[in-house]
Amino acid sequence: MTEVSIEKLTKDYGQGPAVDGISIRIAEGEFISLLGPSGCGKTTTLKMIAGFEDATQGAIRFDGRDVVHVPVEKRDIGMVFQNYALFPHMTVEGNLAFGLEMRKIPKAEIRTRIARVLDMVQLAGYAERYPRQLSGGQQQRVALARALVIEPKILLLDEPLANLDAKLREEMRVFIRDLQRRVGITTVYVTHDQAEAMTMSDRVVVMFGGRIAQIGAPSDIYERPANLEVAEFVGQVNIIRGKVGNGTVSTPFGDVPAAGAHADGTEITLALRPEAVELLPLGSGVAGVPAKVRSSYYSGSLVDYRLELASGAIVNVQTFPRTRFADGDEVLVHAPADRFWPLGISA
Amino acid sequence: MTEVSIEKLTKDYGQGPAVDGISIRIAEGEFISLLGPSGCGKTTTLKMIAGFEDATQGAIRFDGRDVVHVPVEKRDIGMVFQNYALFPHMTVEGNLAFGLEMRKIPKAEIRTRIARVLDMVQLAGYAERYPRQLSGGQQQRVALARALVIEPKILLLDEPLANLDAKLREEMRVFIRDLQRRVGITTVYVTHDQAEAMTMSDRVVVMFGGRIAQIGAPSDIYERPANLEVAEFVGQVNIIRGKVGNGTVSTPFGDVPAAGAHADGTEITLALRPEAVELLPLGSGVAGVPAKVRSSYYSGSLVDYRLELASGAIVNVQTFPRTRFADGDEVLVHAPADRFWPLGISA
Amino acid sequence: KTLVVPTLGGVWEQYWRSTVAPAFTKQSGAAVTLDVGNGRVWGANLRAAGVAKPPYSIVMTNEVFASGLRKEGFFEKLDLSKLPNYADLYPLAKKTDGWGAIGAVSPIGIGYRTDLVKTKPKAWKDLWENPEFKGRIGLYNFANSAGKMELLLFSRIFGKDQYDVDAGFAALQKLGSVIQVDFNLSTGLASGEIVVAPFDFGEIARLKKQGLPVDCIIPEEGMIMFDQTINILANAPEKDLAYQYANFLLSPEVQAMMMKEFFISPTNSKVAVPADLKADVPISGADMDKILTWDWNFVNEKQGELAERWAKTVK
Amino acid sequence: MSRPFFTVYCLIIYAFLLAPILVVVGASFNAGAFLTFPPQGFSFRWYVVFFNNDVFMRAIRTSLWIAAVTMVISGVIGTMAAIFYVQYSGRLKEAVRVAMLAPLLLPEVLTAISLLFFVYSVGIGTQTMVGMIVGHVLITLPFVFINVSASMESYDPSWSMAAQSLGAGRFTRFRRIMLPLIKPGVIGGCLFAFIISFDIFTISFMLKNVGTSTLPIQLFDYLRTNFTPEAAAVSTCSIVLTLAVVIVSEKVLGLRIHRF
Amino acid sequence: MNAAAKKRFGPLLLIAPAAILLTVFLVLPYLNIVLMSVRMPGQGTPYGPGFTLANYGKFFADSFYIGQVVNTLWIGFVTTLACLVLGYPVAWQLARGNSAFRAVGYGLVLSPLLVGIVIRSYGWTILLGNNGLINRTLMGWGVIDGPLPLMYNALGIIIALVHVFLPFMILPIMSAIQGIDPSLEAAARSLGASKAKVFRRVTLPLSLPGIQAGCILVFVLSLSAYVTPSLIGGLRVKTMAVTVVDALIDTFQWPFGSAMALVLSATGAVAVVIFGRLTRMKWKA
Ligand SMILES: Nc1ncnc2c1ncn2[C@@H]1O[C@H](COP(=O)(O)OP(=O)(O)OP(=O)(O)O)[C@@H](O)[C@H]1O
Ligand SMILES: Nc1ncnc2c1ncn2[C@@H]1O[C@H](COP(=O)(O)OP(=O)(O)OP(=O)(O)O)[C@@H](O)[C@H]1O
Ligand SMILES: [Mg+2]
Ligand SMILES: [Mg+2]
Repeated sequence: MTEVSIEKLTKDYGQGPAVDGISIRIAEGEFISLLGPSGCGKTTTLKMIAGFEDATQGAIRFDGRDVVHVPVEKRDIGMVFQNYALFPHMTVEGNLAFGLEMRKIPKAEIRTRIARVLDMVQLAGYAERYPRQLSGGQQQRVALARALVIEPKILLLDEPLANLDAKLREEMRVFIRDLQRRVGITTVYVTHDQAEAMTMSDRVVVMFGGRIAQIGAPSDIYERPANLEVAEFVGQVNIIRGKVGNGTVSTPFGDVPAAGAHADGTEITLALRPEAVELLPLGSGVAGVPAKVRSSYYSGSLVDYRLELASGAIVNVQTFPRTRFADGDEVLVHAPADRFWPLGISA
Repeated sequence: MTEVSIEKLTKDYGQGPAVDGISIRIAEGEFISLLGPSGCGKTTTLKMIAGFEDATQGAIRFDGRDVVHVPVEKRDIGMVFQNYALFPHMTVEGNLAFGLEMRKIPKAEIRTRIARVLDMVQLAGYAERYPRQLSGGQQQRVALARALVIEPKILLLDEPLANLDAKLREEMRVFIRDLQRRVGITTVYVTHDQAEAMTMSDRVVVMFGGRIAQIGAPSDIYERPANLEVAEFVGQVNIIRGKVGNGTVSTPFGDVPAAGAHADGTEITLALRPEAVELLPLGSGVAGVPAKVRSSYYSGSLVDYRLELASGAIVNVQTFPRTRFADGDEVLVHAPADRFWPLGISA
Repeated sequence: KTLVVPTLGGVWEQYWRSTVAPAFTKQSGAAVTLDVGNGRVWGANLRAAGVAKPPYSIVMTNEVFASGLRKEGFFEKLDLSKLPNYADLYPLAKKTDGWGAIGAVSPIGIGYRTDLVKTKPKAWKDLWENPEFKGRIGLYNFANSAGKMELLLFSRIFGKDQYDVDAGFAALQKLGSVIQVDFNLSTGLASGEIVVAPFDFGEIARLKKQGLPVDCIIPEEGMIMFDQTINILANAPEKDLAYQYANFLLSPEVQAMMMKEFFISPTNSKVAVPADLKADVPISGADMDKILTWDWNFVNEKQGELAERWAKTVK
Repeated sequence: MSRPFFTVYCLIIYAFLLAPILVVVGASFNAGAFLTFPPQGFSFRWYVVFFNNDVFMRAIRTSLWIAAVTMVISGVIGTMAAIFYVQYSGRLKEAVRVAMLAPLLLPEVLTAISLLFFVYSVGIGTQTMVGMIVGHVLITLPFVFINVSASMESYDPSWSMAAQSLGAGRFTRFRRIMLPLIKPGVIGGCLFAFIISFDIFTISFMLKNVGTSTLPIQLFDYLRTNFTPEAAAVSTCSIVLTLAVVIVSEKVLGLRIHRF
Repeated sequence: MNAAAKKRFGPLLLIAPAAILLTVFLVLPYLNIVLMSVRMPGQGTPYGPGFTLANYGKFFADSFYIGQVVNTLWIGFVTTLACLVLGYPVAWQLARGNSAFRAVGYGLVLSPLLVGIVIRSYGWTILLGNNGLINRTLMGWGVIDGPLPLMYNALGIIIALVHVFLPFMILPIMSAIQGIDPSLEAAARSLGASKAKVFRRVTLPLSLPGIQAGCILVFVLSLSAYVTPSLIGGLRVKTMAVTVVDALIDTFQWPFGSAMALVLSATGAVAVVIFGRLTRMKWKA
């Protein structure tokens, strides 16, 4: 229920800017993810929004009002800290009750709300434990519950699911998203997990080295990354070289229509995601390029192959393990022309 | 270079067993992953192997020798703690040098080894920083580097990559695996990430509530899970009901050969992984069952669909987003008969 | 050979170190180890060590402490043949029947602030009668030997004799609140918290020299005194040296030296107080007989009871 | 509390801490012969007297030496005990604490007397400093114990575990990891031990060996009979000395740690 | 020693030196004192022949002594409380304030200990006496007619004790506050707690180990303080410690003095245990 707008925000801890002039406008009730490599300034950004760190430069506005002088506790935020920051001297229940007590919620309601949220994070029997008696993932869930139970106007989540397994993660995502939608909480979600950012967010902000590389809807980010760096960060990419001729680019995968006007003979690079490539057994009658399996990684639901084309180029391909190929197998690869996107002229 | 064998290991913190009689035999130089939901006893198991917690019952042997009375510092282990446990009063360099100094490595070599490992964890410029001046992911990498740089005989890693992004994670995995193979370190790796466990491990141990549910090679775990719980934990599963008749099971996807002898007319349940199902546009000429898209989640490289079959059954399907379907679209689904596995007789 | 010589600390040690000890060494050829302490410590040490193996050969302390230790058998009756100077002592210094010899006397009268008191005191009774003094009287507490003497003195003044302690306590009760001090009344007197108190003449002399407006009177009812009784341990490790040292202390030369340094009244009758010291050492010679003395056995035996009554009475 | 109010509050307390000391320091520069306040004129004469007084100088040397020895012994024993108390004492916690506090709970005089009897009964007597140093250690031990245990409570055992996993033995763990991280408590405890030992009167008085004397004893006796500003000068010097020690240790050792 | 024993008894080695020291030099010597406390009182000697419990009987039967116990405990309590209230903010400032001032502040905090007790009392007399600086100034301004009774009473004793015991409160609290992770305070604020609430609910409870240490130290020291009460109190205010010292070394009643001392110590120990129980930190292992 609060619009958060960040303008030219910069933070310097003394060794060069950790956050470097970022601007984002987060609409009321919007769910934004901050995605970026370790050390790119995600936590720092959250801390400035929360008010724990003063910005070196720039402004933060809630509903248009500059909040420089609004103390943290008046901002009505809920925050999950990357290191949890659970109160060691309070039980799980005490930790959860804290924010509610600050809001002067009646005792009885506190009790029911805690019971409900503990249920949601699957820690129903743990109310009386102290943080040191919990496992890492359990602590993280308490931290999450503590921020959510107060149903704040703004939610700042710093990798709140990093220590949970896929199943629990999935359930927590649904829980967070439901609550966020129901209450209409403006949310900034920091994660290192692209899939998580993609599935949960209205918009994704990709940051590198303290700057914003791209802001956009999840599919924009994945399918129309602003540059190679973003592309590589949100997924894997094959870099394919081709030569322009007759308005098409000839690549090892066949001809691809050239976007933009290039002089014939120009060498350009194209990008191709591994999962866009189809892998077929030799002689399956489909038009494909022959390749040889160099190595493969099995990860349960997916297999990653490293293939070598006749040209000697290496291509990564990701497929479901419906049909498996062994190292050294000869295969056919096929990539639809519309899955390539141009990166620029080769150096 | 050490064989670790665990026998009937139990740990009780006073509120019922956290680890409950587990036995594992880890070969020299083997890479084992502990996989299991939050709070299942992974950290506790590691701590017992390291020697930080005394087992309530059971024995731990290194190369056949009971190590109950071997103090931690004599066990030649390297450990990454879930909460990092970096020394707050030492710089990154100091943290990394510590273990090497304990091993009386000459100063000059310490310096080169630290430089090398810092390079590997991509923190080359951070040697002089204190832990409090690092981001969460950077701290985690220091913790990892600290354990690896000493090249111990046994490596115990407790979710060492939880706070890293996919790209870095990938690189770290390769780094860990390379070092582990090169030096031949017996490794126990705790993770909540199935894919990670699958790609890295020689064997995977799945734990639930302090007990071992299954031990096996990654593909065994994924493709021949010991029970539904394991199956659901290491990936997603569709539960399909079918009726036995004539040695086959008739399912909404068509007939599937029945494994084992069941009386005709018995209702049994089968499991099917979402990524095993193929999704095709209507009228693509392939034998498939018609279905309707109920909802879909886009996560960049993958799309998850919830489909409703004519029978009203719900099936989850995971595909690459090569062709996208909208909610409400009619599609065809096809699942090869050999991808089903039986779960038992329906209640 | 080395003699352990017990001494008080501070200026006393300083003087002993610089003057007395070297002089004795010169005379006897024996080395001296100075041991700083006071009656309480020496008493405790002797008792801890036992009668058979005392760490000292000679002890010089207040008669109160000495009489207790004497009764427990630590000291021997002085061998006067080894102590020629004993013969020259005033009778006051020989009151212990040859068991000890008083080596120094500091008579105690009434000290007061000349600037803060209009009517100067003449007698102990003035403490009760002069309203100017109310609440500003200093007294030694019972722990101090002077405190015990205060009680005995007041008992004598207001009752029959020193044994009539009921009268003494009644008088103390009537005195109202006083400022009790374990030692060092000078601080209170200097800061003006105390305007009148029992004071030894030597101390008043020192304060006066330091520029404080104070004076001292000899009360009509009589004076009390701090004494320093010399005792020889029965099982002294260096008995001969101890006698030599005792004799040295009692010699006219040393008595005169101490008089000049600390304004004590010399106990050796061969020492005359020079004119320039008369004001600071007002009591000497025959006047010393006027100093009141006490039956310490009575106090030592009833110590507990008297202390308790004192604690309950004096506020 | 608002910032300015808080600052003023703290300043008032510092003023309170300082008030009687300023009086003493002021008195030490008294030109007059008597310890009075306000002082009559300004001079260093009592400092000169003090520095030329070999009794005081000798006593100060003795006191410093004893305080240093006491600090080291108490520091080591008390720190070890505090570690035990916080990490291993389990259900005995309360009992261990009372036992460690016992030397303060029992009257110093009585401890002195009982120790005096003890040293004579075992034949040491007061021929050596053993008795006095033991007494000083007993009295200062609780201060080290209490201070170190207070900072041990916020020591995260996983730091020790990490060190252990890297191959550090007991002593190395203590020296390289724990000690630096509980430094404020150890330094505080040792400073207390030193200062208190320097100031102990009764125990020293009763148990000192024949022929030595400490500064408090000298001051005490000195003040019984002499009331010159020299005593204030002595005190002023010991304040200045200690302040110097504190400021140097802040520079060299750092009295604070940055954990977070 | 074999490995198994090492693991089990290793921790005990930590407490061994203290245990040995206390046993040999405190417990053993005190056996003598315990024995002494049941001896017959002596007549001009330290103790008489025979044994008796009368020394204890005398103590407990006399309201004079019981009153002193109450008085002593009361002074100890007030002193401790005052030290806590005055010391906490200073400790906080030393732990968290800017660094330029820290070393000086640290030195200032220690300064009361650096002045010998006698001199310090002299300083107080100058300030608090009837004729002292404060009273003279106030009278000079005409604020008061007669001197305020600041000395020679319990108030004076408490002022002087608080002064010299403040360091013992401040230092342990300071180390405890330094051990608090600031992100906990940040978390509390993110949950809507005002600075005051953060202090009350997070900082204060987490500094409890320091508070506990400081309070126990100050309380115990107040109980056994005797020089300050006797110098500043002008011996008008009776405290146990003063009476014990009197009995033991001044008036030489060893049996009764020992009995009183043991009662005083036991009282102190009980108070410490009760305080420890009341402030037990359940969240600690
Ligand atoms: N010190 C302790 N006291 C009591 N219970 C504890 C303690 N430590 C852990 N437990 C409990 O033991 C169980 C196992 O904990 P453990 O830390 O081994 O889990 P884990 O598998 O590492 O979980 P996660 O993935 O969340 O880190 C949990 O239920 C936890 O609550
Ligand atoms: N207190 C500090 N002092 C100095 N530098 C800091 C401090 N905190 C963070 N930094 C630096 O600022 C940069 C941004 O840190 P931040 O914590 O915002 O990263 P992050 O994006 O949250 O990373 P991660 O995913 O690893 O948690 C990092 O390079 C980090 O080293
Ligand atoms: Mg971060
Ligand atoms: Mg864990």
